[in-house]
Parts: sequence; structure tokens; C-alpha cells
Amino acid sequence: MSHDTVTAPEEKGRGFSPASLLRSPLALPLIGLIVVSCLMGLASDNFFSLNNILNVLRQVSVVGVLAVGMTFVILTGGIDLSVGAVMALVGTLSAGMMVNIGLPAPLALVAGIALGLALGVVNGALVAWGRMPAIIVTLATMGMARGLGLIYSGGYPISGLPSWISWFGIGRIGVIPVPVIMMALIYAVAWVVLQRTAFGRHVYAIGGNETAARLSGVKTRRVQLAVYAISGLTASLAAVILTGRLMSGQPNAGVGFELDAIAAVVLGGTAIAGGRGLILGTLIGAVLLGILNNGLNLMGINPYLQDVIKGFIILLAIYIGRDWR
Amino acid sequence: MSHDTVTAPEEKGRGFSPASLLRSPLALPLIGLIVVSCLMGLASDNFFSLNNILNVLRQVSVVGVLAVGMTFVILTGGIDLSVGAVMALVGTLSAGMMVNIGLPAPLALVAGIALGLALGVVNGALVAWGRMPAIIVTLATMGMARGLGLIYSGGYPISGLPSWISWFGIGRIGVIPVPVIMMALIYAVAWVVLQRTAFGRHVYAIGGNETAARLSGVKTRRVQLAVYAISGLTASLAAVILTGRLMSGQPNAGVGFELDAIAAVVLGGTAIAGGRGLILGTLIGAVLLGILNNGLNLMGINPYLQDVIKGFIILLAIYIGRDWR
Amino acid sequence: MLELNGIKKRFGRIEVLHGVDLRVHAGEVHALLGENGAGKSTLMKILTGILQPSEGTIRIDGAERHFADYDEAIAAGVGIVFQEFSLIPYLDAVENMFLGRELRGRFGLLDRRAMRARAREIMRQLAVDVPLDVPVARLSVAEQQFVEIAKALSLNARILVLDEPTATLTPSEVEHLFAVMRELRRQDVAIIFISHHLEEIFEICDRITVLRDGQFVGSCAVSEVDNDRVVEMMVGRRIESSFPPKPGVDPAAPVVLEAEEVQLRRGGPVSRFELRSGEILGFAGLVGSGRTETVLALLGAYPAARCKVRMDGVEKRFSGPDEGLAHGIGLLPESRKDEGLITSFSILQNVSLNNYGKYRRNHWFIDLRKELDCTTAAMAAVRVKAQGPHARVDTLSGGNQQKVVIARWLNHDMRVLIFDEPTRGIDVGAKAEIYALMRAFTARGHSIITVSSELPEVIGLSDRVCVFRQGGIVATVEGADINSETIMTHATTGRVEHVA
Amino acid sequence: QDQLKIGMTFQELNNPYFVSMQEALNEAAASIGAEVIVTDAGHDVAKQISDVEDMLQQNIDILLLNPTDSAGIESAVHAAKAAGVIVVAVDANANGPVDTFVGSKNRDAGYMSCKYLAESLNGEGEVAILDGIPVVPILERVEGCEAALAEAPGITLVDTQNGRQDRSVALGVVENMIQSHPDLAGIFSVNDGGAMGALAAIQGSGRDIKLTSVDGAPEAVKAIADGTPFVETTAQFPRDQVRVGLAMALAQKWGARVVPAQVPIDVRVVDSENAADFSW
Ligand SMILES: Nc1ncnc2c1ncn2[C@@H]1O[C@H](COP(=O)(O)OP(=O)(O)OP(=O)(O)O)[C@@H](O)[C@H]1O
Ligand SMILES: Nc1ncnc2c1ncn2[C@@H]1O[C@H](COP(=O)(O)OP(=O)(O)OP(=O)(O)O)[C@@H](O)[C@H]1O
Ligand SMILES: [Mg+2]
Ligand SMILES: [Mg+2]
Repeated sequence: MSHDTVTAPEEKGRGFSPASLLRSPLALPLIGLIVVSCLMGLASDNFFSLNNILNVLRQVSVVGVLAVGMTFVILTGGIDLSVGAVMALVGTLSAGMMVNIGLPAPLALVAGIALGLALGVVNGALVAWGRMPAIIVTLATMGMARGLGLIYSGGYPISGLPSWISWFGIGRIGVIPVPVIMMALIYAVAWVVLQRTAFGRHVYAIGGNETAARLSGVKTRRVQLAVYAISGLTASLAAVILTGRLMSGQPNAGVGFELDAIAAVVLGGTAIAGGRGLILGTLIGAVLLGILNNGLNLMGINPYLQDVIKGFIILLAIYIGRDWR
Repeated sequence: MSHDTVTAPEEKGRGFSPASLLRSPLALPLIGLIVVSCLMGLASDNFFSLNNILNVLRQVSVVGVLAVGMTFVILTGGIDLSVGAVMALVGTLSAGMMVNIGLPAPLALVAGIALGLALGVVNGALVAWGRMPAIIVTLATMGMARGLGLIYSGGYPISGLPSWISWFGIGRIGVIPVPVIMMALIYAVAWVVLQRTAFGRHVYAIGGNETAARLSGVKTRRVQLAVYAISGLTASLAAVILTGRLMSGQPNAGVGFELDAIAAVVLGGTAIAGGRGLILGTLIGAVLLGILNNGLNLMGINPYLQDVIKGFIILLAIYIGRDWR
Repeated sequence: MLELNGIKKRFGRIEVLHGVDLRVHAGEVHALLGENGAGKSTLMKILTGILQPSEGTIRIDGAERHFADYDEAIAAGVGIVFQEFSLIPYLDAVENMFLGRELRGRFGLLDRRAMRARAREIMRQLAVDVPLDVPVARLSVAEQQFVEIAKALSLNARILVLDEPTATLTPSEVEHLFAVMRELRRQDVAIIFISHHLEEIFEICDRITVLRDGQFVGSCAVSEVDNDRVVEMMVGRRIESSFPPKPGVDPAAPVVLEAEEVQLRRGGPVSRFELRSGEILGFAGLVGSGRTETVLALLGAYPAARCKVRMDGVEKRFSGPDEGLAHGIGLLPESRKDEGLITSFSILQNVSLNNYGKYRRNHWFIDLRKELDCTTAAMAAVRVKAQGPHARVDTLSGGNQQKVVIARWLNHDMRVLIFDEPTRGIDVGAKAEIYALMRAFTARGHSIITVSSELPEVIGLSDRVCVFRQGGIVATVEGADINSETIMTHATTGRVEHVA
Repeated sequence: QDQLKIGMTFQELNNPYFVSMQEALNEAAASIGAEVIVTDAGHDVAKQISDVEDMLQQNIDILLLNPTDSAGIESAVHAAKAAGVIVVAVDANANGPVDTFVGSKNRDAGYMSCKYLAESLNGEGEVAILDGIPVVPILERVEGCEAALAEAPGITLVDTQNGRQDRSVALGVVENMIQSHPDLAGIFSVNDGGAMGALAAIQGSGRDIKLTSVDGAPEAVKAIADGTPFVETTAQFPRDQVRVGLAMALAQKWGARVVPAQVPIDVRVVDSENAADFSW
């Protein structure tokens, strides 16, 4: 038996043939995106205007950035329910540091980002070293982060920020809104990390089979810690965008955003059990959600009905894509 | 080489020795309950009064009943985020049938319960036959149920129910509040089903290893369908209690109750990944949560701080109990 | 009694069975043989309704049957012990045995007493004493295997398929199993038996059928063939002695790894052993004698009461396999599916899982081309039969999956490899090559600890053998003492020193 | 000429108060043949900004803004003004270049309710506040209430808890309040939604506790007319707020250069005497 019995490896096309594209896990989210866009375009004239497309992307940016960290976490088989609350807390405290303590704004932003990272590390430590279920850890830290934000601000939003902060939310470079550029950069970095580094592979490996990864020498706990830290980091980057959009620190902001982020990740084809998925899918998922919100608004649909339609389309999209999961 | 080389199985005592109690998965939730109760009792004189204990149990009843269905679902490794919304929808439609259509109240209640069951069946069918991830299915149906409730009621609560409906919420049999009795009955039935029927074993089996269960001839899809149906059923029983307590149909009631129900299940020692857990643990978990809410209120703690303390205690409880999971 | 005719099976575009015939009579034990990936398990899954054939027919007692799922097969009297475990980890043995077929008593509630009594009876038949009340996750692999077997026996099947049931058993347990198989044969049950241990075939089987690459090669009575002929049918060529010669280890060779004190449980025995450069150290013992736990404890993957290890004379305390890896120690775990493979990964990703240092570019990034080249080479070295390095490992046959895990470690520049049941489920031809690779590895001055329940393997491969009993090493034998009598004597009657 | 397009963004639409506002808007718009687009922010400012952005894509002429947060919505106000849209804040004010703000005198509302409460307790006893979501109008009501209570020396404020303006949350919170304060004689709820939960708790306990609130929701008015422990609600006029707001915007549309920056809408005490005749 020589190794011709080893059937020649079917060369995985590096090029993008149409067939390979169809077999890619991105195919279905993409088809979903195109179908929904066309529907929206038919129903509303304004939909395909450049202005509206940039408008949608800008609206997507906050949840889109949250969903990056969420993708890392879900790929390891975890979940992070605290992202919305962490974002709100970071935004509130950053604003507070600028307004109440009088810290220079850039410093306050950096401090806020460091705080978000630290909160992520706490989540990660509890999950990885504490060996506690992620859903319950992050549910608890979600409640705690909200409470802390409200205690700090006394429930009032914190306004009076330097006006250039709004650049992060509504500024433009050329025609492109700044938050859209930030989102694109964050996705690019995430793609490289997940697809081209050992760390990225380990993220997938832990989601696939944690025991096997650990026994083969992957530092599973460190990787787990890292993904929650990344989620905290992206939550605080989202906070920067949000603060720019709201021009204030809002302790109540982002309620339920964790669910939107999860929906984006799953719509993008990532398995909720971990181990499989692509970051670009998440981007598609986030945009799909944004288009739904935007399109239904543009069509002037009754807001109650919007929830029903949105739920239905999400179900439909996941149903069609389910074989890839 | 005879079989004495296989180490003799440590005989598991059938009786209830103190030691076996300590090794039971209920031990830690119970200890948590006792410790938290004692703390609350020390901090507030009223805590241990019979009146207050019944008060806590009555407050727990709604989430407690929701958590029964949630336990079934989580034991199979699923999750049901729609319970709060289903409860609200069932309550609203039942009330609507009584007030707007003029259906006799008992009939309206039965119709509401049937509706909850049907919604559960929809969830179950999507998960079991649609092979879609439970978290996303129930997230979508949550949004849809809320939207439907609001569309039906137009955003107004529906009041003007026959006054005897309040019996379900605030009535008493002897000193015991009716909702507490309902909750106790529901838990008793759930215990028998989980521990003493083949169906119950199958619920655990699916959570332990779905493929293996299917290969052993368990009708996994039917069982999955059933657990979501049960969750819909308990959500509508909770709706009966809630309607009795609020004396109206509230389309926006129960926001976030799904998270409380999940927390109760997990605090009670059920593994979030499925396969392991006891229904009595869930009862303990629900009571523990109720005591936290009640005790912190009794102590007059700042409500924002309450969230932080609650999160912290949940983390602590899970941390201490984590080896059993 | 059972007739499979022209069975073909395609997965997507790939045909893995090209028209296989199988005829089994009542009251015979029929061996199904073939290399890894020949299609044995697939054929059995088709027989039991778990997979549907692309073409071909199944006849039982002359009547054509279609099984839509395993349940229908069971109803028709066909049972199987799967190659991969199918137990529910948190249910106990009784619950697992009766899962889906619970006995019911009053009000349709479970009749737990009756199920327990029946389970005890089956276990007594098998002459094993498996704890019935603890979750099966806490049982050893062998005990779980017996629960699997008991579960299939409880079906009272007329046709019973055993897919590599002996891969995890020690000889005495295999004997118990054979006794039960003989009893079933007397009761006219038809048994299809899959094993890569050819001596077992000659001991228990009446007829054999051989597959090669999804093709039917032949069928005959066991008495008509001998070992070499069977191997030739399977592999298509002759295999010389499967064990490479032992070069003999220089007694002055430096000690790489020294376990000064390993105590698994408080109050249990304390083991010590040393591993020298260039040697293969075998760990022998009965099932549950603590070999797996000991090697895990070395790396800090099992919470032993005490574990004092020296590497190159320096005291070390590993907190986990990651630190072991950093010091050049690799572990191939006992259960490939649960502990070895990332089943959602491709072969390539599994092989490179912990070895990205080899394919780094600019320090941070993975060099995809180098990764592909190395993996292709590693796959060829252990003869993984697959569509290519990008095939998902869960589409591979059991033996090929095992080879992927082996390839992962041989692809690594390790100093010490710990192989726990390395050849479980691997066919004879590939075994010889893996043994040769192990020897080539030690020839470079590296060392191997191999835990094996296959006595011939331990004897043929090891330079020295540590014999375990009841959680500790009772003897270490070398040279001519490495023979089955000595090892078995120590393993069954060796004195265990208990230390407080 | 193009049809007039009016966009209105609500902080929430699962509250009768805002639903009736929406109804009045629809009637008014129909009477002048204008098109109406309505969105529901669900108490999420970020979503509210997006909603406004989406409306601007549809080229609305008038934006009626019911902000969920005054500071957070500012960028949307700027965007709307930049697009040449007339912006009128309704019920709660917004930061930025809003043309007109039409809203209740919330501080007065809180003040009047708590004054009524103190008087109905004959100036003595323990009272508690059932707080709500921390937004400016609610905070003003609490402020007004505290001012009124401070004027009654015999009244002690013993507890403030948050019922999140939600009936079911308020129910549990008030049950606990009643447990922990055996001498509690009165409760002020920041809105009628929370008050209905509080009423259920009071009735369930069988204690004699007086309840006042702010809003004038139909259910609350009915409860007051029925002679329950719910004795008073300080009514706001949501329909009138939106009518006035739309009128201010139309005035500008027709060319008015000076419109009032603020139009405060009075609030009115509704108790058992006038409840039967009151509705929004
Ligand atoms: N789901 C699947 N998709 C694609 N190919 C598969 C799938 N399952 C099995 N195969 C292929 O079918 C072939 C036969 O596999 P099978 O498991 O039957 O081998 P086997 O004879 O049991 O080998 P072993 O002795 O290693 O257990 C293998 O080449 C395997 O890769
Ligand atoms: N997770 C566990 N919990 C409790 N007991 C266990 C657990 N894992 C293993 N054991 C027990 O520890 C003993 C030693 O098991 P170990 O796996 O180390 O033995 P082994 O010599 O490697 O045998 P095997 O061939 O079964 O792997 C067995 O009796 C087994 O039942
Ligand atoms: Mg096989
Ligand atoms: Mg072992």
C-alpha cells in the first residue's frame, strides 16, 4: 500500500469560483442580505440611495462593533450578555470623567476603554478560572454594570461633553461616516486575528472541543479570558461611537443590545454552540438587522408590527441557512 | 484475574443520611438559600414573619412557574427566551376575550392556556424539526409575541375583568395564597414527570448527548417539541396568576422575566448545557431570587445598588456551587 | 439468515462502498475485516438503519427489509454496539441500558426495580461488576464499553453487531465477552464481529468477510485461512513482523523524566518510575488500574494527591498539558473523540492545532502554505485515508481519526510523547507503520511512554514495562522478563504498598 | 404641491398615555390631509436617533419629537434642523435647536399630587414614593412631590423604591414596601402605570393606604371614581400637547417667524369628585 491510496487532496480553491462561493458558509447570509435588500428597495424608493446606505451602515455600527466581540465569545462556545451594560457603563464613566472630574477627553476615552477591557477580563476570569457558566456570569455582571452606571450618574444622563466627541458618532471622512470606518477597521483586525493567527485557531478549537484543545496543550483558560476581554474591548469601542452619537453618557443606553449582537452573530452563520463561523458573516448579519430596522421604518410600518416582521424574517433567514450550521 | 479487580462500586445509599444529603446536588442551592435567608433575617426584623414568608412565596410564584418549563427546556440543552412575552400575550388575549369578545371567563382562560401551549409547540417545532438554534428561535418568537400583544391591545392594558379572577392572584386557601398552592402543585407534577416517567429520562438523555439518545431509540424531536410545549404551558399558567395579580391584561408585562427564570434554574444547580439538574433545585433557586428582591427591598437599599448586590450574590452562589455542575 | 446484496453508499460525490455483499447465518460469529476506512462501520450503520444505502438490498430470513432508523432495525431484531460510544454521560448504567425502552409499572411510571434487576442479570452474564448507580461519565472506558455491550444484549437481538468492542478491553475481559458470545451463538443468534485483533478472530469466529476500500474482497470459513492470508486479503500484501527490533537502551542513557512520587488518591499507593532517553516505556495493567490517571497526573491534568516530577533532574510541577507542551512533553489521550480531536476541524487544523510555532510568519501569523505542506507530509507518514487535508475529521473512519491524532504529535518536535492506547482501532498494516514511527522517534534520542491494554503490543514494543495494579506501579520489568506470564502475574497479584 | 409629511418619534408606545397622543395626532393630520410616520423608540435613545435619521431619509417636513432622553437626542435635532425640518419637542424637552417645546408642568404635577396626598392624610403619617425610569419629567415629579411633602411637618417620607413605571414590577415592590413599613399610610407613584400595580398590592394587603399619582390614564380615573384607595391622579393632557405642538409647527410652516419657545400645558387634579367626567 503506497500512498497513492491517500486520495489526492482536493485542492481547496484559493480563487473565488462561483461554485466555491456557493459552498462557503457566507453564501446564505449573503443571499439573505441581498433578498432582504431587494425587498426593501422595491418597497421604498429611498432605500438604495447612497445617503440611505451610509445611514444604515452608521446605524449598524454600534451593534456591529459589539457583535465582533460577541463572535469571538460565541466561537468558543460561550456567550456575553453583559456587552450592552458594559457599553453603557463605559460611556457613562468616560463622560463623567470628562465632565465631573475634568479629565482631558482623550484620556477619559482611553480610561473608559481600559475599564471595558477590565470588565471583560473579570467576565473571562470568572468563566475560565471560576469555571462558571458564561450565561449566568455575564447575566450577573450585566445587572451589576447597569447598577453601577446608575449609581454613578444618579440616573441622570451626563452631558456637556467637548463637541469634538461627536466626530466619533456623526463625523465623516470624505463621504464615509467615521463610525462606519471604525467598524470596518475593527472587522478587518478581527478577521486577521481569527483567520491568520494561532490564537484565532485556538478560539475555534475551544468551541469545537474544549477538552481536546486543553489536552493537546492549548492554553484554554487564557484563550477564554482573552475572548471575554476582547468582548469588553469592543463594547467600549462601541461606547465611544455611541457617546459620539448621543453626545452624552447614558447609563440606560443599550438595553437589549446584547440580544441584537447575538442575533447578528447567529444570522451570520456562526454556530451558537461554538467552533464554526466567520467574522464576515457577523458583519452581514449586523447589516441585515440594520436594513430590517431601516427598511421597515422607511416603509412606515406600524412599530408593533415591525417586531413581528423582524422576528419572522430572522426565523426565515436562519431556517434557510440552517444546513450550514 | 477475576472481577474483584474491578474496584467494587461504592454503594450509593438509598436512605437519606446526612452525608448523602450533603452530596446531593440540592445541597448547595439549599445552603445558599439558608445563608441568604439568615442574612436577610438579621438585617430586617420583618423578614421571618409568616406574613412576609407567604408574601415572598406569592411574589415568587410567577417566575417560579415560568422556571418549571424553563427547567425542562434547559435540561434538554435548549433555552426559551420567549416565556415572558408568551405570558404577556396569553394574559392580554385572555383578558381581551373576556372583556372585548365577552367570552365567559373560564373559557377565556382555557383558550389562553391553549394558546400558550400552541406557541410552545411552534417554538418546539422550529427547534426540533427546523433544526434551528433555540436561543435564536425563541428570541425571534419573543419579539413576535410582544408585537402581537401590542397590536391586539393597541398599547392599552385591558381591564374590567370579572373580579373573581383576582382569586388566582391574591386569593387564599386557609392562610396559603392561591398562587403559592398552584406553584406547589405544578412543581409536584413536574417532579413526577421528570423523575418517574420515561419521558423525564428522555429529557435528561437529550441534554446529555442528543445523538446518543437518538441512536438509542429516543424520539428526540418529539421530546424536544414537548419540552417547549411544556414551557409554553407553564408560561400561560403563570399568565393566569399574573392576570389575577394585576387584574388586567398587560401586553408589556414580564419584560426580562425570562432572565429571572433562567437565573432560578441555574441557581438551582441545573447545568446550562443540559443533562443534569433537579426540579426542586429550580424551586430553591426561584425562592432564593425572590428572597433577594424582597430582603433588599425590606432593608430599603437603593434600587440601583440592589442590582449590584443581586448580581454579586448570584455570582457567589454559582461560584460556591460550581463543582456540582 | 441475513443477506446484504450489492450495498453501495455515497457521501456527497464520494462513494465509500462499491457494492458489498455479506451473508451471515444464524448461530455463527461472523468476522468483518478490513483496513481503517474500508467501510466496515458504514456497512453496519446501513444494516442497522442509521444510514440509508444508496443502492442494494437487505434481506432477513429471505424477506427484503428497509430500516428508516435504528428503532425499526431493533424491532426487526437487529442490535449494534457502536464503535463510538453512545452513552448518556449523566445517566447511570441502568438508565442507559433501558433508554428508549424503559420498563413501565403502575400508571405508566418507570419500573425502576425491574430494570435494575434485569441489568444486574445481564452484568452477571458478562461476569463484570460495573457500578449501576453512578453516572456512566464516572466509569472507566472499559466499564462504559461493558455498559454498551449490556445495552445491546438487553435488546435480545437475533442479529447482533459488535463494532470493535474489544478495542478497549484487556484479555480477561475479552474472555468474558467471548463466553457471552458463545452462549448467544448456542441460542442461534447471528453475530457480526469487527476487530483489528486477528488472534481474536481465530479464537471466536466461524466465518470471515473481508472488505478493502469499500470493495467486497471475499468471504470464507475461518478454518480455511491463516493469519497471513487474512492480512493479505485485507491489505493486499504480506506484512512481516509488525514490531520493529528493540535496539536496546543504554543503561547509562540519561533520565529524561523521573516520577519520584505519584499518588493518585490520598492513602493510595505511591508509584515511581523513570524514563530514559531513547526508550519506550510500557504501562501495562488491568482496566482501571490507574494508568491513564497516572499519565494525566504527570502533566497536571488529573488532580492527584501527590505528584513530584523531575525533568532532566530539575523538579517540575506541571499545571496542565500546556506546560507539558512547553517542556516538550505531548499527550495522546485515551478517547480520541472526546479528548483528542476537534471534530468540527479539518485534518489540517487538527494536526497543526498546537504546533503553530512551526508555521509562523512575522511572529504572529500562520504561514498557510507551510502548514499545508507539513500536514500533507504528516498525513502520508501515518497513512491517513481521506479526501485531503481539508476533509473534516468527523467524516473519517475511526482508525483514520486515531491516525490524525498520532500525526499531530509526530509532526511536533517533542522530547517525550505519552501515548495512551495509541493503536486503538488501528488496522494491522498501519499499526506496523506506527510502531516503526515510534521507534524512529526514540532513535533520535527521544522517549515514549505507551499505555496499552493490548498485551502483545506492550511486550513487542517496550524496552521496559511498568505494571500497574490498583492505582500504582507494582513492578517494573525489563529484558526477558517482558512476557505475558510475568506481566499478568504482577498485574493480578502484585503487592500494592499503601501509604498514608 | 407635495403632501405634508409629519414624523413623530415616541419614547414608547406601549403606554396608553402615548397611544392616545398618537391617536390625536392621526386625527389632526387626517383633518389637514397630511401623511404621518410614527416610530417607537422603546426607551432606547440610540434607536430613537436612528428612527429620526430614517425619517429624514423620507423627507419629512415636521418632526414631533417625544425624546426618551433630552441630552442623548441632541444630534438628531441637529440633523433634522440641518435638513430644514421643523422640530417640536412634545411632553419632554430635547437639547439643541428645538423650535418649540410643548409639555406638562411636571414639577407642578408631582407637587399637586403629593399635596393632595398629605392633605388626605390630614397632614400626618408615613409615606413612600414609587419612583420610575430616571428621565427628566419623572425626576421633576419626584422633586415636586418632595417639595410638597416637606411643607407638611407631620408627614415623613420613609421609603423610595423604583417600580420602573411597570405594573408588575411595581406590584412586587409595593408589596415589599407594605411589609417593611407597618405604619405606611400613603404612596405617591410617579405615573399611573406603576400606580395600578401599587393599587393591586394595597388591595391585596387589605391595609388602608392612600395612593396618588400623575397621568390621568383611563384605568386610573376609573379606579378613582370607584372609590378605591387610589384617591387622586394629577392629569396631564397628552392629546392637547400634541395638538398644540402640531399647531406650533404648522404656524412656522405657514411662515410665522416668532413662535413661543415653550408652551407649558397645565395639569389638573382628578379625584373622586370630578373623575366621572374626566377623560384624555
Ligand atoms: N459522513 C461521512 N461523510 C463522508 N465520508 C464518510 C462519512 N462517514 C464515513 N466516511 C468515509 O467512509 C469510509 C469508510 O468509513 P468506515 O467508518 O466505514 O470505516 P471502517 O472500516 O469502519 O474503519 P475503521 O476500522 O477505522 O473503523 C472512510 O473513508 C470515511 O472517510
Ligand atoms: N471521572 C472519574 N470519576 C470517578 N472515578 C473515575 C473517573 N475516571 C476514572 N475513574 C476510576 O478510576 C480508576 C482508574 O481509571 P484509569 O482510567 O486511570 O485506568 P486505566 O488503567 O487507564 O484503565 P483504562 O483501560 O480503563 O483506561 C477506574 O476504576 C475508574 O473507574
Ligand atoms: Mg469503523
Ligand atoms: Mg486508560
